[in-house]
Amino acid sequence: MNASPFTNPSTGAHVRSVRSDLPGDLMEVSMGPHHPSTHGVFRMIVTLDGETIVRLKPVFGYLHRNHEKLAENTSYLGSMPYTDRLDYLNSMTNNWAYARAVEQLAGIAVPERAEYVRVILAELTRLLNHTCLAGFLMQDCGCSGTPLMYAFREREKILDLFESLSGSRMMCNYQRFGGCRVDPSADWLARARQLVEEYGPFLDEFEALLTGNEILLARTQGVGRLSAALAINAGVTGPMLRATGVNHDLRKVDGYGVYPRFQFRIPLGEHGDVYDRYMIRILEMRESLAILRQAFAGLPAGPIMNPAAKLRGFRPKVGEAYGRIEGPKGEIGFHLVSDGGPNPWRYHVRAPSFINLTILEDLCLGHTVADAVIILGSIDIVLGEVDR
Amino acid sequence: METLTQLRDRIAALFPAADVVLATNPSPSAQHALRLDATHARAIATFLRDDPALQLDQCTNVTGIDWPEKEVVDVTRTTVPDPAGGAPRVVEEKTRRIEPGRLEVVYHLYSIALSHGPVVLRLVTGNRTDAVTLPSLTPVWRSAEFQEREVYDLFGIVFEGHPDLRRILMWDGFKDHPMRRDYREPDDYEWEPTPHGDVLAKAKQHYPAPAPSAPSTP
Amino acid sequence: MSDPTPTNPGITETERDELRRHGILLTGLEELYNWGRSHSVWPLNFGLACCAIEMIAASMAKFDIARFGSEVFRPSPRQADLLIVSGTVTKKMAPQVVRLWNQMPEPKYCIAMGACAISGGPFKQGYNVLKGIDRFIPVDIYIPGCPPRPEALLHGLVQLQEKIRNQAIAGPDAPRHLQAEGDCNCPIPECGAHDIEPAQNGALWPKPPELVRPTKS
Amino acid sequence: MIAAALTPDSFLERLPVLARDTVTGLLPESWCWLAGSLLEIIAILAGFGLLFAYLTLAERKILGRIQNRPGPNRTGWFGLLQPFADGVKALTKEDVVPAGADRVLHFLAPVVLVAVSLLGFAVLPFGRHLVAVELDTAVLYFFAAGTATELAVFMAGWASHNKYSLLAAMRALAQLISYELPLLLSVVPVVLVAGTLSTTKIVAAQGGWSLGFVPHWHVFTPWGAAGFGLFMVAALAESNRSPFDLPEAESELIAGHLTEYSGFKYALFFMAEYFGMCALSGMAVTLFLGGWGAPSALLEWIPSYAWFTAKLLVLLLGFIWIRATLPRLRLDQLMKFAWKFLVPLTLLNLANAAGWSLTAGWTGPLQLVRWAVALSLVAVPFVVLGRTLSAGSAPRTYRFA
Repeated sequence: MNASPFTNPSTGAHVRSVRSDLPGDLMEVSMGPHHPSTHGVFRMIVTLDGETIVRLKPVFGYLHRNHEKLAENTSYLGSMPYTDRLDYLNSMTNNWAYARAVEQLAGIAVPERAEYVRVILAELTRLLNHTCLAGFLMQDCGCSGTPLMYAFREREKILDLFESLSGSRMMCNYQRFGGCRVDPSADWLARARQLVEEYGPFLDEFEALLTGNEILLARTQGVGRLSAALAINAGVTGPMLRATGVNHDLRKVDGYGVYPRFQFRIPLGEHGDVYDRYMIRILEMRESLAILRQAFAGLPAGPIMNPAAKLRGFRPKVGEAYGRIEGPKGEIGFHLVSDGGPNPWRYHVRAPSFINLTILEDLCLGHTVADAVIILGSIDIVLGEVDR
Repeated sequence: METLTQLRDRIAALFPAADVVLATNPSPSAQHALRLDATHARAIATFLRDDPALQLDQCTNVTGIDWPEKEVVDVTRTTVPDPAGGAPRVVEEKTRRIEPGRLEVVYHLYSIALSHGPVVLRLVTGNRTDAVTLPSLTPVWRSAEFQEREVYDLFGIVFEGHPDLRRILMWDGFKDHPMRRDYREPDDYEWEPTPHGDVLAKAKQHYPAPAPSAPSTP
Repeated sequence: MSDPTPTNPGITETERDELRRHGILLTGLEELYNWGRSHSVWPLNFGLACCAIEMIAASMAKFDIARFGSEVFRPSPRQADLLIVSGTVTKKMAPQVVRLWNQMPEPKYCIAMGACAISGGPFKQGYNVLKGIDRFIPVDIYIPGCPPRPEALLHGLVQLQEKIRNQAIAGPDAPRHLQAEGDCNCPIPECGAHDIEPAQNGALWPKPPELVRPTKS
Repeated sequence: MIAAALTPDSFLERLPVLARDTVTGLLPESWCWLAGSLLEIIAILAGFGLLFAYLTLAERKILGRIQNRPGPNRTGWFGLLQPFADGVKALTKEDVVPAGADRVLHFLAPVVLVAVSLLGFAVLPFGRHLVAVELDTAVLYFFAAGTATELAVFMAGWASHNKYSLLAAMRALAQLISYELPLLLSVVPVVLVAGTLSTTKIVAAQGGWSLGFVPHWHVFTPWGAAGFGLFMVAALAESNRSPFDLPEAESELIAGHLTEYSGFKYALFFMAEYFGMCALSGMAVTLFLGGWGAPSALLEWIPSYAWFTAKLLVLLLGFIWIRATLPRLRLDQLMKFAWKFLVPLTLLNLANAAGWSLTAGWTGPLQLVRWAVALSLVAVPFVVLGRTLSAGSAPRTYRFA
């Protein structure tokens, strides 16, 4: 590439020349922060041999909006709306993870009805997230929007439910320490039940459109293989870990909330490639539907908030807690350190997408640019959570 | 799983030179921690990962915590018998001391193989200015790679043995460590008409107090 | 007192409307130009944060921005007309946003979508958060909300179309790119040791005067 | 009277020719040829220009319908003025040339692309009397002209001084080399059977009906159907349409070779893509679908150019439909598909066509044998090669814990 136009940038063009320390005819391409397939403002500096990736360095921080610093300057309750904006597709599970961490820190009990409602909302969120992910992944594969449109059609239905419950489509700010903010009405529950009944046929339609597609199989199978050992060591969690065959789901392992009362299965992959990650999510959605049906059936009456829980002027005792739940993207955890004051002394988010990105380079090496895009898509990142 | 005290004793037996302290957590979560010294931290971490009874194969979470220098008041209560023969008096003696500032890294370990956890590890730096080097646990758990970079970026803790210790969230030319408690953010904050709490405090810092002769606006 | 800007002596607005009702279209260059560019506003396929999801939702089946001819989300700034700043602009990202703006060819428009893009929003107190993208690039439409609903974005788009339609292409109110000494490029800030430098584009965002705090007397 | 007006050579049929002759008749004899050619050029430019405008709208509308949404409907009645708004916008948009770009090539690339993709229309018989240039080697000319389009894409990619564009240019060249071969080879059987390279003669060879309602179109023979399918797949790749739109691959290379093009230059690229699509579809109609011929003798009274247009639109709809449905291939898979699947199939199809024309005289039960052999020569390689190509990838079953 010595005669390429990039070796002699005599003008002020923004194209950087081929780096001198790269051997042979390598080209360095900066994908992002503005790129259609980096799911926001993520950036990868990719070194290419032809179209094969020989080095890939992710660059973070383009959406680093100081979530933790802000949380340390505001009250415990004041951070709840900020958690909505971490992984802005799944505000309900973020809320729950944070509420759970605070409940562990201060030892607050949660009424049974609230635990059921949390499960219902978390599983709806999982449906929402996995549906959107499947749509975005197909978009990355080069579909002209059709699967994404179908996915968002379903997303809107779930968002309508969230909106009628919490008042906001995306930023629900619904969970509280020791319960939930409002009690879902019987009408709401009936609508949610109907949505769950209609979701199965939608999944069938979606799968009929995509799962057996020859091009999709060729594009995703064998691409971005991840071994179980590396996945565990690199802290990979969620569907991505289960796609490698590791049976690890916090809903079973920790058995938090009322999850031990429900019958559901954990789908496991064996190749750990993009197709497995896609299929594990599709199968998980079907299991979520099963959980939702059981949760609707078993929802008890009772208070939605623990009356002893204090929200305003809440000052937990000195100590710390790490609370985690199984979010749609993996283990989402909050590490809180209290010094006895009204604000947390330290507030840290264990963001699943951020840590799942650790092995991005390992997955992409030897693949082409086109593969890197779908590998990134299959990891399922949301930049609000990666950069916080 | 064995209790943390048993684990501490086992580590102390295996690494006699190591200084392992059990840091208790008074909150209801009761997630107690082991405070390791920097020199043996990586060896102990490797042991924790490979020991067949523990198999802490997943390092889930890595956090930094900043503890700036602070004044603590120790209250010692002594019971002084009343010379007059009455009930003994309790005398409170207050001593002030300066607790030196330090930076702390917290690792949360879990075992996927055996489904137990968390075991919390803590590493503490000497101070907040020059002795901020700690051993990196990235060679033991790959998951610490980005998280230690983040701690380095935001707190300024230097991890020795980290394969690629660069800033991760802030840009490369940035000089400060913004998650430290004494970080002063840039002055680009304009006054808002409805100040409350912190906003008001900042406005007071940024804009001069009205001169005595200036007519006050309603 | 005569009107300093004489109206077109040929035909009045009411006469034109009357003719239009009878099926006769009278149009001038200005109207054609504004009609064309207002009905073909192609946004840049550029998402920053939470609002980007709502921007995507606006282009999806339920809301369908395509009805207004704007579903052509171009990934390259060279073909885009509209920069929707959809989300928090961090200081690390600000130079890239300004660069994207500069890379877009004129006529171009900017929508600041959401509280963060307008002023920093809930993250305003963050050390790495830009307090409003209008410190660096000229914004045509502000859409409040956190995040704004897709309907709000559509409303913003319709407002933008109206703004374009009513723009005179000559005179002092002419769009930026049609003015003789108009400079369409904004200086790109750089990431410095403690902050981005400069902290604002002085031509667009004059540093507010030193305010005197009102006191309770 | 009515019957006379509706014969194959009716007034309606000859209307375009008559219009041309009326105009040229006003001019001196020596100017006739020049004026006639000019008129044809104008007609093609205007016709396909308008078709381009409404194809973009149709694509947006049809994509919208497939995706459960209305599509553009606010500009004019039912959004019918949308393409013109886009046109006005594109014409008046600032033209940006990157600082490091090769200015001459950057300008030339879209111009060359449009010019070259227009050349193909010259030899397409749009109707019984409607062909701009009567060439004996029309098919050869068509593909020679078409090859140059990828060269223009390469020019654009190189001149843009952008890494994404360069990658797109490399992809475009690889695609050109891979797909030119199956495209040409899928045409050779037609030439072989028809015995001519002239497009008008190929259309004429497909005239007539069996049993009065089965037209003698090539697509109704085993080799013709296979050839048509292969040709359309290769045509998708040649016109850089999904799922072979690798040079433009939006999700990977921003906009590929178009990344640095703005305003009208970008519109020219867009136009060229649609022209290429139209030209290749027109060629497919000519070669396999009987050109301007009516599908039944009873429908012959409808002018031939209407039939051509109808068939063309059906094929274009296919292009749009495929775009709305399929994901994109990867570059190596694209080439594997071309070399390991399309090329062998086209070669076998050539042999098949040769056998078909050798056994033209067989009648009676032999006719059945002829059909059986030809069909198996199409189906068996298709299944075998397809199985080999997709070996190792199949839907999986999963275990649960």
